[in-house]
Amino acid sequence: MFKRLIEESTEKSPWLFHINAGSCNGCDIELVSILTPRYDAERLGFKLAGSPRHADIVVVTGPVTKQSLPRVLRTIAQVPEPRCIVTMGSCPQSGNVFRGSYSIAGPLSKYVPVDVDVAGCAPKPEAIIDGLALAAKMLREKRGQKK
Amino acid sequence: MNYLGNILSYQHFPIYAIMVLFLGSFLIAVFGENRIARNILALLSVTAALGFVAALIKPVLMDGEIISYWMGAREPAGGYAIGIALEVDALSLFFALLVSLAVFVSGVYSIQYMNRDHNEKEYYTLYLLLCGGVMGMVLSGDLFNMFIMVEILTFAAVALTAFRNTARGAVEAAFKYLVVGCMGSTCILAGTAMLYAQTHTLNLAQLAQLVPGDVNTATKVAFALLFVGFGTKAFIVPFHPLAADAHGAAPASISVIISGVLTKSGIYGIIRITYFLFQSMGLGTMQFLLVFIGSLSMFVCVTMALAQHDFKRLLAFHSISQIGYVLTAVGLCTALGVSAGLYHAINHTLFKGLLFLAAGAVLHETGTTDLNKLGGLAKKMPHTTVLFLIGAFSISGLPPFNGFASKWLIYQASYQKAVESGNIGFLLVTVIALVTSVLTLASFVKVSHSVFFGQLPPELENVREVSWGMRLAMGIFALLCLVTGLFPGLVTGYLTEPAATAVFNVSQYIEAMGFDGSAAVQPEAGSFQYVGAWDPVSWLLVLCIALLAVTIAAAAGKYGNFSRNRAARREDKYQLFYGGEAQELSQLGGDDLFWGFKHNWRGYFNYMHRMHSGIVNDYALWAVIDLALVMLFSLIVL
Amino acid sequence: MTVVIDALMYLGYVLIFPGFLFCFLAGMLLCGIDRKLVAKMQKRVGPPVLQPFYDFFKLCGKETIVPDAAEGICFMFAPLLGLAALVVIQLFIPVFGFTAISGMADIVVILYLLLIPAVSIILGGAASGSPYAGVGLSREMVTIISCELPLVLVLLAVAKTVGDAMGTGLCFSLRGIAEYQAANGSLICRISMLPAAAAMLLIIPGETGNHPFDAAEAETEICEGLLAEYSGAPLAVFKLSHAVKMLTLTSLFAALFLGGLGTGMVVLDALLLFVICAVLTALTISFVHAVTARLKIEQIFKYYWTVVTLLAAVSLVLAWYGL
Amino acid sequence: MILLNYIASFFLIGLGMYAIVTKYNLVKTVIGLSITDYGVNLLLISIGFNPGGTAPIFTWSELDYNSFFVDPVPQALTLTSIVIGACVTAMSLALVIKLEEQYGTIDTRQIRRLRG
Repeated sequence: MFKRLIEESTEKSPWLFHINAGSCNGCDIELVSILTPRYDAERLGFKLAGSPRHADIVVVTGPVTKQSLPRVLRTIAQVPEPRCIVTMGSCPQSGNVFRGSYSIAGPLSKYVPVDVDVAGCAPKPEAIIDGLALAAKMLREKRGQKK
Repeated sequence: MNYLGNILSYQHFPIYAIMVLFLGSFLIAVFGENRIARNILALLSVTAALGFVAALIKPVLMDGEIISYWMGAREPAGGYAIGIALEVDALSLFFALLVSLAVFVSGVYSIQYMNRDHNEKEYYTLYLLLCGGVMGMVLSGDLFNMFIMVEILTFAAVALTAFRNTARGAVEAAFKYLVVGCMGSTCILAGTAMLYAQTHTLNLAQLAQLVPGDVNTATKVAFALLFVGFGTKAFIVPFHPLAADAHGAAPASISVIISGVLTKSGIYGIIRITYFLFQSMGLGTMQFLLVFIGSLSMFVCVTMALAQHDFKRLLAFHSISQIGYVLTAVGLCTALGVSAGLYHAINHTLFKGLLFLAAGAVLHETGTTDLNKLGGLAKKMPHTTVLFLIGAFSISGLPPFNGFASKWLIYQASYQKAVESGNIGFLLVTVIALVTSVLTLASFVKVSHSVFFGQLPPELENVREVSWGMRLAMGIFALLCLVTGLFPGLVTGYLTEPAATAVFNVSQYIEAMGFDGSAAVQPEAGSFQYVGAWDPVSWLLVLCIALLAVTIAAAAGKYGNFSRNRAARREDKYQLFYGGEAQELSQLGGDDLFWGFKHNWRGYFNYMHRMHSGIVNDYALWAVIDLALVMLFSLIVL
Repeated sequence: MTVVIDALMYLGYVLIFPGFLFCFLAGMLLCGIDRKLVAKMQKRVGPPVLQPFYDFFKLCGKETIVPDAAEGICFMFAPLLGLAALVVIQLFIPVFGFTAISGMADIVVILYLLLIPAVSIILGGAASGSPYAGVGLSREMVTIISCELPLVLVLLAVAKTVGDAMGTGLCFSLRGIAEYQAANGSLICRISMLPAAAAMLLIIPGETGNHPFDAAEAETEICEGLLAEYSGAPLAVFKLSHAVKMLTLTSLFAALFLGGLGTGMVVLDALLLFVICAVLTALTISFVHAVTARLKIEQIFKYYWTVVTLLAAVSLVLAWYGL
Repeated sequence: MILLNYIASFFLIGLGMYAIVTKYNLVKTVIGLSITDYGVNLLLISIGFNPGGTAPIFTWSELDYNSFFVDPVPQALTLTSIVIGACVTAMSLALVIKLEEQYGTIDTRQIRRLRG
């Protein structure tokens, strides 16, 4: 029963940790907007965590510059299992307009397995919530696989 | 056979207890070149002193007998005490017990602690001289004898402060201590002389018979001189900077004696002169004097401690802060108050001894006590850490350790006093005491974070746990901290209540020496009645059940299921989170840890920092001002 | 035989009511109600009331990472100690007339027992070795110092008022306070106790470390401070402790000021206590959370040592002159 | 017992304390300590003095209530006190030498590493 409780809860309480990997701040603002009264992702249990140790879902924005790459990877490594990695906006997925720049190391999927991509520049809040809810479902599956 | 029986009669034990310490000191001075002989002699004499004092518990503390011992059997002639006397009532024995206990544990600790110093022979000579001085002072029944012992202990303490004379500030601290300490001793001698001029006796019991009936200007001045003189020995405000300097420089085993025992001898002296010689504690103004100085010491020293960044200096300020508690409680002049104060005196000896020994252990292994240079020692010195934490919790008054039991009594005593006397000032004392307690906790949180937790600086990578002898000494103190905290009834019943009863039984003290004590003025003692409830054993039982329940639940939920693979621990995953950066050494310094508090009090802290200028003239000036004020006070009210 | 029954009863107190089970359920529900209410006040839908339970169980299922720099035993053990100590405090606080083992401790003891959970979280954070925890520790300790002075004054005022009425001068005993209120009605009906009750209400969010007094756990600023390195089950225990602390402080308020409301039936009393706690939570924690921004640490200190202390001191002076 | 002695000895004690408080030279501080000691010694010795009294050398059998002699106790006390005073001076001078070695000065205003 305890196990089932945990599995149920894993889906219902995903905490986010947000990494800015050289973003233009557009996505960052959109991410915060999902917690506003209008969209209120907290009704699904979403919460912004202060430290990667508390997080379930890592949200990466920005095109992953060469400077930020080791930091991003280190921070992702510090998130305890089970965890999901969500890229938000086009930048971490493809490099967007920064693609081919000398200072870009992305896309992120070259370095770590990305679970959910939320495309857009910047994505709509509805899309973000949808993507995050998908990631929350994957969290449960990941937990199931591990056991 | 009869002769032997006479020698082994407990009547002689007080003088034996003093003698073995002095004898040990002289023997070590003569035969101390050999390391083993020296250690055996030192241990033997401290053990013997402890044994002799412990053997007196039964007759004095439990049966209520007062031992009067005339040196060379010179009994009083013609109604005047000419010979030198020892008089051991429950109060004296109470302090003697503290002395012998602290001396014993510190002696055990010294053996391995001092092994890296040179001149161990001189160390033990002075050490036993210091111990003998304190022991002699608390057992003495003669005012001049007390002065001699005070001088001996001041000398030995000064010499031992300067013992590591290459250490930073050791000689400076010793000189300051010598100057102000000798001013204090001179005050005691002058006071003694003036009392002698009035009464023509030096015997405490006879003085207690004669002085209160004949209060004139001379005796009032004598009171002020004696009070300030013993005040310097107790390091109460305004003499606290000396304690800080001396503790910072002296070896840890000596700090235990200075804070645990020497300051107590000052408190003992103050109790003797206020309650016994002048019998003035019935006066509300006299209570005000003691409580005021006590509360001031309590608060000023705890705030000074918050600003320190040297482990031992910080402990020294806390030492005086706790002495403030003792003095406040004693100054309340109720049975509960005195009993609580004496209880706190025991506890102070135990936990402060433990903390100083822990500081010494850190110094011994790392070579520094600067909070800004230490950190993360918990992984290298786990036992010392646990012992330190016990001491820290005790001094901050966290249940179930002993600091809480006595502080709890002090709050009750002061609040009861406030309600009974209708004086709202005593209420303030309760509040100050409670706030001081939480500030104490704050500063020990700082120490535990800066020294034992946090990150390990790379230069301390090779630190090891201290040797077993030092851990044993700390363990004894830690165990006693727990025992006195868990069984407060035992301590109050067998130790502090008899001593408190003796404090309020002046006529018995006078009559035990063969003088007429019928005229003695005894303040209203009240009863040992508690207004609250505290049952530490049951509490601990409930806590243990709760903890067990949590632990079982946690274990069932695979709580401790984390990677113990050392090789994997170098991975990024097990590094600290630094906002994404690689882990680097970043330890918060001890200086400004409680900035939020200090910022609001910055005026006060800056002022205090300026006042404690470190110039010996300033400290001497404080002493003179203190003397003048107390003299004025006693001329007006006594 | 009676010994066995007694032992079982005590075990029941510890494990069921007012011990673990009650603390767990009531504390978590309070936390959920708080979050829901704050959301409602901000015109949001808000998380379900059972959200804290989900959070707790999710954290239990997560991996626990002990950093290499941390002192493992202290790091793992501190949360358990803090939780156990909190539950024990809850045992001592009388539930109206129901004073299971309240005779063991008085209000001064409660004052000190409240320090133990705080110290355990501080030690746990310090043992993690994180510099964020260092900053958090400093702030947590200053918050404790801030709350201590007004709390002391409030408790002394209560002791004096009850003691006056009982003829003993002062009364520290929690059982005495509960009995007095059961006989003479709640303390809050007295004029002298009104400022004290107000001060106590202001102390509750500070002691629990809730908004706006959560400088110690500012998640956007210092990564939740002391909790920065905690993950998985220990973090769950700390979150639970936080919830239980809300329950403890609100029920302490109920015991000190609203003790006359009891019905005499334990089950009803328990429900009543929960309702009162929920109302108090809504009043002191949720409402204050919704309308204020986080204070800086020196502002917290200043606020508590001026406004709240003044309120409590007024109460003490009034109590002193027998109003 | 003459009042003048009290005045003189307290003057000496005050003088010594004045020196300790106002003089910034370590040696002068030590001298101040000594002067304070002498003041107390004077106080002690004058307490025991009886004008016209004989030396206090008796055996028990000779002692009766009519014998008029100088009080011997303060003299013993004074001797002890003088010895202690000498010790204080010796020890403090030794410390002054050490301080001079370590700090290169005997000005108290510069010997203040321990403060705050």
